[in-house]
Amino acid sequence: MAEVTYLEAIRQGIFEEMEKDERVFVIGEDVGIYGGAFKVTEGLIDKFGAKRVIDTPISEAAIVGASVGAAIMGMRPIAEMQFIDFISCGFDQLTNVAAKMRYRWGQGVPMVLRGPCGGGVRGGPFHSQNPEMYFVHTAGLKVVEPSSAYDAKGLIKAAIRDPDPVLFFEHKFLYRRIKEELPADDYIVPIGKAAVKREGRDISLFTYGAMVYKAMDAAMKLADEGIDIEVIDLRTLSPLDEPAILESAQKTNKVIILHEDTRTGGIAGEIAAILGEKAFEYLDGPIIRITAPDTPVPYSPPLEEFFLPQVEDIVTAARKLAAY
Amino acid sequence: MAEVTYLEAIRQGIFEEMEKDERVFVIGEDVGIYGGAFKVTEGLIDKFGAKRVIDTPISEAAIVGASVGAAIMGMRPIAEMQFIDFISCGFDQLTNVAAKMRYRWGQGVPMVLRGPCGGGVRGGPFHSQNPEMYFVHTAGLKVVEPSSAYDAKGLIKAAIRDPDPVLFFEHKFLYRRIKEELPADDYIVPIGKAAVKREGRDISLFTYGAMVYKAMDAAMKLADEGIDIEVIDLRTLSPLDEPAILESAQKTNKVIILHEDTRTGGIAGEIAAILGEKAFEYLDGPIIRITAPDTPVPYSPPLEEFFLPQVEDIVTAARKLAAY
Amino acid sequence: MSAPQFKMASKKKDKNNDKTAKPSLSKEQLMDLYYYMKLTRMLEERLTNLYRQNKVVGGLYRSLGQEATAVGSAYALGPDDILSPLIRDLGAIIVRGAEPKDVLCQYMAKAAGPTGGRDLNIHFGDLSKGYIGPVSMLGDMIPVMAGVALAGRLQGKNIVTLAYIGDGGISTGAFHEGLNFAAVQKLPLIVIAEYNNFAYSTPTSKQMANKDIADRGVGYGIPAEIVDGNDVVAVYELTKRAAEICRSGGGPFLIEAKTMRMKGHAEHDDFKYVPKELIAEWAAKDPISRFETYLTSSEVSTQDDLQQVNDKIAAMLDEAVDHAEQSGLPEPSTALGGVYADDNGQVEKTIQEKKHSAAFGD
Amino acid sequence: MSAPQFKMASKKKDKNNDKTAKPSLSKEQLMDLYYYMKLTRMLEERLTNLYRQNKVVGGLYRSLGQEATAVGSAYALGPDDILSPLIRDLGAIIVRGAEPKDVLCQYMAKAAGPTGGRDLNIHFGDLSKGYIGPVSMLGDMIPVMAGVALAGRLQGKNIVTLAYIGDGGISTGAFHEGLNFAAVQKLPLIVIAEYNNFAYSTPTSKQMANKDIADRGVGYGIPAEIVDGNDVVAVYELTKRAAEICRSGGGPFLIEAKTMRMKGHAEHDDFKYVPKELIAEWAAKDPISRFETYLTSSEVSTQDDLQQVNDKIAAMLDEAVDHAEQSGLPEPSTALGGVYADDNGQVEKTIQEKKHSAAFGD
Ligand SMILES: Cc1ncc(C[n+]2csc(CCOP(=O)(O)OP(=O)(O)O)c2C)c(N)n1
Ligand SMILES: Cc1ncc(C[n+]2csc(CCOP(=O)(O)OP(=O)(O)O)c2C)c(N)n1
Ligand SMILES: [Mg+2]
Ligand SMILES: [Mg+2]
Repeated sequence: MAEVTYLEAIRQGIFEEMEKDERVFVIGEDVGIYGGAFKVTEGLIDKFGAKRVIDTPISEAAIVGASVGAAIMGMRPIAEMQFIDFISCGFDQLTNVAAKMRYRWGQGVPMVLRGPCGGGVRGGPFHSQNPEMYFVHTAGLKVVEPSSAYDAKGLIKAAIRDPDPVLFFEHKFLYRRIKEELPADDYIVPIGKAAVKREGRDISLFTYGAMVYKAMDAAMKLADEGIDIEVIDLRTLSPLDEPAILESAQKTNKVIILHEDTRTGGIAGEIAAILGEKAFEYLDGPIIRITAPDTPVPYSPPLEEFFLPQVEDIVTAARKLAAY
Repeated sequence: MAEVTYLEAIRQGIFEEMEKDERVFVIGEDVGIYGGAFKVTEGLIDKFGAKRVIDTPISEAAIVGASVGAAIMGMRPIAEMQFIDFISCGFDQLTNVAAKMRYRWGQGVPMVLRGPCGGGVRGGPFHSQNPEMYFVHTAGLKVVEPSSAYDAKGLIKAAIRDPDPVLFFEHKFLYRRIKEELPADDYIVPIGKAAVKREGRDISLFTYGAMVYKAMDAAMKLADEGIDIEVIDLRTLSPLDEPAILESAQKTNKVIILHEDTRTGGIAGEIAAILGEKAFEYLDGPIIRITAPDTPVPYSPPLEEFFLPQVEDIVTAARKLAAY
Repeated sequence: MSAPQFKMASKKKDKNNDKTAKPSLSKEQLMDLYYYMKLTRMLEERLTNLYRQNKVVGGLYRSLGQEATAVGSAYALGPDDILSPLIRDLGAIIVRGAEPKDVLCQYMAKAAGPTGGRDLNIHFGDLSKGYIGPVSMLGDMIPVMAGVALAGRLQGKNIVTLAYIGDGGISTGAFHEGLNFAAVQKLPLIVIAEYNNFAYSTPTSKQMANKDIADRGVGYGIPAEIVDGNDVVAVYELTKRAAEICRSGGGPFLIEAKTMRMKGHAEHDDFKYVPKELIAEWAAKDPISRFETYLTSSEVSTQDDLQQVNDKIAAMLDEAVDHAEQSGLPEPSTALGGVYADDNGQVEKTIQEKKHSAAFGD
Repeated sequence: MSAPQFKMASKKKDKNNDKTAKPSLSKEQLMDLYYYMKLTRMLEERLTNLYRQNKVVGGLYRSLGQEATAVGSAYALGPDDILSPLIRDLGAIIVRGAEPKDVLCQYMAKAAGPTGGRDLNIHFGDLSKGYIGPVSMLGDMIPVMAGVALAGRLQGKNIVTLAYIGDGGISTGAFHEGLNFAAVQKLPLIVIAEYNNFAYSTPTSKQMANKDIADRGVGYGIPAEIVDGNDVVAVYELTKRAAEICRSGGGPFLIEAKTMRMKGHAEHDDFKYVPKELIAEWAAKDPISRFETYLTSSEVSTQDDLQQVNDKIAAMLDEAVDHAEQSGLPEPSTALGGVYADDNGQVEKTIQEKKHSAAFGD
C-alpha cells in the first residue's frame, strides 16, 4: 500500500463517503474545478459533477446557511472554509442556526464544516488562526482536529455520518508533511475519543493537532533523561473525552496541557477546570499550560516561531514538573 | 440624591461623556427617537441630535465596521447591539478588524460596543445569551460586565475613555431591578479591577453580572451556618484581575467559580487554569464550578430557572467544600 | 363555478403599469383565504387578551394589518413546498396547518407546545407540514431556505421554498448572501419582502435609500415585483406565478408586499413614533374588511356565511385557549437533553456536575 | 498647456450610451499616472523575482493588467481623502505615497517593514498619507470606510473615502451592509468594484447572476457607473467626478471597473482554469502599453521620456531591493506587546508564563 498524506486522507474520506452515500455533497469557494485552495477536493467534480461539488460566491454565511437548509432536508453537506479563519463570517449561522436547532425544535442538522487551521506556514494574522474554542464553547456543535492521516480519514468519515453539525479542523501545517499507510477497508475514528500516542508514567501531556508532533519530540528527548511522558492526542475537542483525561491524570498525577491556540480562554482552561474539580486529589503538581500568547498570529518567521509553542518549552516545563 | 437604576446609570455615563467629549457618538438600531429597545439611549437624540445618535439599518456588521472606521479617525463611537445575542452578526468585524488592528499596524480602535446580555427574563435562546467568552478569548478586545449601578456608570465611562475596543455587557435582568445613589462628581471604575463584594475567610467565590446577587444571597445564608464566603465580583472579564484572584484564593484556599454562561469553555475554566498553575500549593479543596449547563438558554420559566445557577446550588456546594 | 373577479394590484416593477389578472381561485378557495386571515387575526386577539392577563410569557408580536400577505402567499404553495415565516407571519404557518393550540402553548411557554417550552412564539417547525420556524437573527433564514431549495433540487423534487423578510431584515448581510447565492444557483426560492413601513421604530427610509425593495431584483439578476400586500388575492396570484416561474427554473423570485404594521413592534411598544395619519390611511385599507366587502359585494358569500366562519373560529379558539390554559409548564429537568442526537450520558453527567459528585464523592 | 484628448470609456449605466469627456489632466499629471503604473508593475516584477528566489515569505499577489484601475482612481483623490486597497491595489497606495522599500520589506517579513513583520503584503496603513490596509476578510473594509467617511462628516471635514472590492468580494454580507449603510447616510464613500473576471478560480458568472456589478446601484439608490478599468484616464476622470458628487452630498458612488487579472490568484496558482483566448484578448488591452501608445501618439511624451521614467524607477527599485535584502528579520520577542495601548505588564507576564515562574518559583 502506498503512503497517504494527511491531505490525501481527508480527500479519500470525502470521496469514499460521496461514492457510498448520494446525500453527501461538497460546497464552498473554488472547491470545483480548482479543487480547493489546498486541493483537498481535487478531482471530486470530475467524479461527482458540479451538482454535488458546488462552487459558491464568496459568502461564508450563505455556505453555512445553505448547508443547514440542505441538512435538515436529509442531505449531508460538507462545507469548506477556504481558510478556517473565514469561519468568522459564518459564525452567526453556525452558533445560532446550526447549533441550536435540534435543542429548539428537535430538528437535527447533519453537516460538516471543514477547513485549514493553524500556523507555522507564515500565513499571518488571518490565515493561521485556531478558532476552535469559539465552537467548543457553543453547545450543539462538535469539534474535531486530527493529527494523523489515519485519524483524518477516520474522523472525516465519522463527521460526515454524524447526525449533528461537526466542525472538522485540518491543520494546514500537516497537509503534506506527514504520511502513512492506511487500511484498505472502510473505517471510522469515533468522535469523542482521545488517543494515547505514547504511554508514560510521569506526566500526562494533553494536546492535539500539529502540537502532537512537538509533544512527541519532547517526550522522546525527555525519555533520555528518564522522564516518562504520556502523550494524549485529544482528537475531539467537543465533546472532550473526559474519561480519558481523568484516567491519564489519575495515573501520572501531573499534567501539562499544550495548545497552539492562544492562552486565555483556550481549551487548557477547560481541562484545568475538569481536573481541578474531578481529579483534585490526584494532582501532585501544578497544572502547566503551554500555549501561544494572547496576540494575533504574527507573520514573520522569527515572530511566528516565538509565538508557537516549541519543543524546548515543553522539555523545560516537563523537567521542572517532574522534579516538583 | 435620588437613587439611580443600573440602566439609568449607564445612560448617565453615556450622556455625561457625550457632553464632555464631542468625539463620542452613539450608533445602533432604534437608538434615536425610540431611545433603544430598553431605553438606555433615551433622550440622547434630543440633547445631541441625530448626527451624534445614529439610527442604523439592521446591519450589525456595518454598525461594528463603521464604528471601527470612525474610531481610527479619532472619534469615540458607542455601538449598541439591540440584544447582545446579535453580536454574532458583528463577530467577524470585532474579532478580525477591531481586535487585531493595533497589533498589526499600530492603529488603535477606541470604541465601545454595548448591549443587554443574560437570562432570567424569559427571552429564550436568542435574547438571553452570555457570549462573553468568544471575546475574552480574542486578544485585542476588553470585556467588562458590571453588576451594580455604581460600577455600570464607572465602567461605561472608563470604556468610552479607553484607547482600545471595549465590550460592555449589560445584564438585562439588572436594568431596572437594582438602584443606588451615585456620586455627584465624575468618576470611573478602572477596567481590569475586580471588587471584593464581601470579605470572607473560608471560600473564595468568583463571579460577575447578575450572579453576584445570587452569590451574595448564598453567602448570607452560609454565614448563618458559620461558613464565611468571600465574594469577588470580577467586573472585568478581559483582562482578568489575576492578582485579585490569586490573593483571595491564597487567603481562603478554597474556590468556587460561578457563572451564568454555559459550562464548557466558560470563564471558570480560565480561572481554574490560573489557579491550577499559579496557586496549586494553596488549594485545600477541589475547584468547584457552578454554571449553566451546555445547552441553549431555554425559554419557559421552569426550564430557565433550572438552567440558571441558583442560590441553593451555591449553598449546597459551599457546604460540601467547607467540610472538605 | 366561474372564478370571481378581483382587482389585482401586482405590478411588474420594470414595466410599471398596472394590470388586471383573472383570479384563478374558486369560491371555496376564496373562503379558505378568508378563514385563514380571520383565524390569524382572531388567534392574535386571543393572544392579546392572554398577554394582558400576563399569561403570555415574554413579548407578543402582532401581524395586524398584514394578514393578507402571509395568508395569500402561503396559500399559493403546493403541498410539498416549504416556507419559513417571520414572527409576523403567523398566518403563513396557519395556512400550512400549524394548530392554534400549539401556537397558544408556545406563547404561554407550556410543555404541550411544539418545543416543550424551549423556544418561544412561532419559533418552531414541522417539515411534514412544510414550515421551518425562524431564528431571531433577521436574514438568517434566507440562506437556509436557499439550502432547502438546493436539497430539493439534489433530491430531484420539484419543490419551491418561500422565505419572508422585513424591510428591516433586507439590510442584513445574510439576506444578501442568501439571495445572491440562490440567484447564481437559480434556486426555486421565493422571497417575500414585507414592506410594512417600520422595522421596530425605524422607518424604511432609514433602512434603505432606494424607494422599493423590488429595486434590488435587477442587482441580483432576478425577477422582482411589487404587490399590494393588503390584497390577499393579489398576493396569492403573484406568489402562485412566482412559484411557477421558480419551478420551471426561472427563480429565485423577489416579491415586495406593500403593507403596514398596524401595531407596535410588540405589545409593549407604545407606537408613538408612527404618525397618526399613516395609521388612519392604512386602517382604511384593512385587508380583512376589504376582503369581506369584496366577498359580499361580488356575491361569493353573504354576511351570514362570514358570520358562520367567525363563529366556527371562535368556537375552535375557545377550545384551544382552554387547552393551553389547562396545559402545564414543563418539568424543570426537561431543560436538559436533546442538544445532540445521541445524548451519550450528557444529561446524567450534567446532573452529577450540579451535585459535584466527582469532587465530593457523592 | 492644453489638455490632451483621450477617449473616455466610462458610461452611465442607466443611459447606456458612451460619451466622451475632456480629460482634465495636465501633461505632468499624465506622466504621473504613467510613473505610478510603471512603478507598480516594475515593483511587482521585482517581487516576482524575489519570490522565485524564495525571498518573499508567503504568497505573492500580482495586479498585472489592473494597474490602471488602482492608479487612476487613487490619483483622483484629494490630499485628505482616504482609501483602503485590496491586495491587488498596490498601485493605489503607491500613489498615496507608500514606499517601495516598505512594500518589499513587508513581503520579505523584515523588521523594517511598516508592521515590523507582524502582518504581510499590503496589510498596513498610514493615516497621514491617507490609506488604511485591508484585513483578509473580503468585504470588511466597506463598512470600515463608511465609518471613516462618517467620522469625516462628524468632524466637519469634507473628505471622501474610497474602498476597493473585487467581483468576488461583492458577494459578502459586509459589502451589502456597508454600502447600504453608506447609502442611507449619504456618506461620501466611493466603492470601486474591480470586475477582473475571476475571484481566485471562480468566474464572475458564478459570483452573480446579474451582468454588471453596476446593476446593484439602483438597489441601493445610489449612482453607479461602469468604466474601462484598463483606461487610466477614464478611471481617473470618473473617480474625480464621483468624488465631487460625494463631496457635495450625492454619495455614495459605485464604480465598476472592467478589467482582467492577468496572472493567477497568487504566484503559486497555475491559472489553468482561464481560457487562453480570454488572456490573449486582454493582453492586447494592457493598460500600460495602451497608455504608452497614447502618450507618444498624442505627443505628450517621447519614447525617450518614457525610457527615462523607466530608468529612474529601475534605479530606485535597485536601491529599495538592496535595502530590503539587507534588512534583518525581527527579533523573536517583538511578537509580544502592542495588543493594547497600555501593555500593563502583559509582556512581562507572558514571559513569566513561558517560564512557569509562578508554578515553579523561578
Ligand atoms: C440580526 C438582528 N438584529 C436585530 C434584531 C432585533 N430586531 C428584532 S425585530 C426587529 C425589527 C424588524 O423589522 P423588519 O425586518 O422590518 O420586520 P417587521 O418587524 O417589520 O416585520 C429588530 C431590529 C434581530 N432580530 N436580528
Ligand atoms: C470572507 C473571505 N472569504 C474568502 C476569502 C479567500 N479569498 C481570498 S482572495 C479570494 C478571491 C477574491 O476575488 P475578488 O474579490 O474578485 O478579488 P480579486 O482577487 O479578483 O482582486 C478569496 C476567495 C477571503 N479572503 N475572505
Ligand atoms: Mg418592517
Ligand atoms: Mg476578482
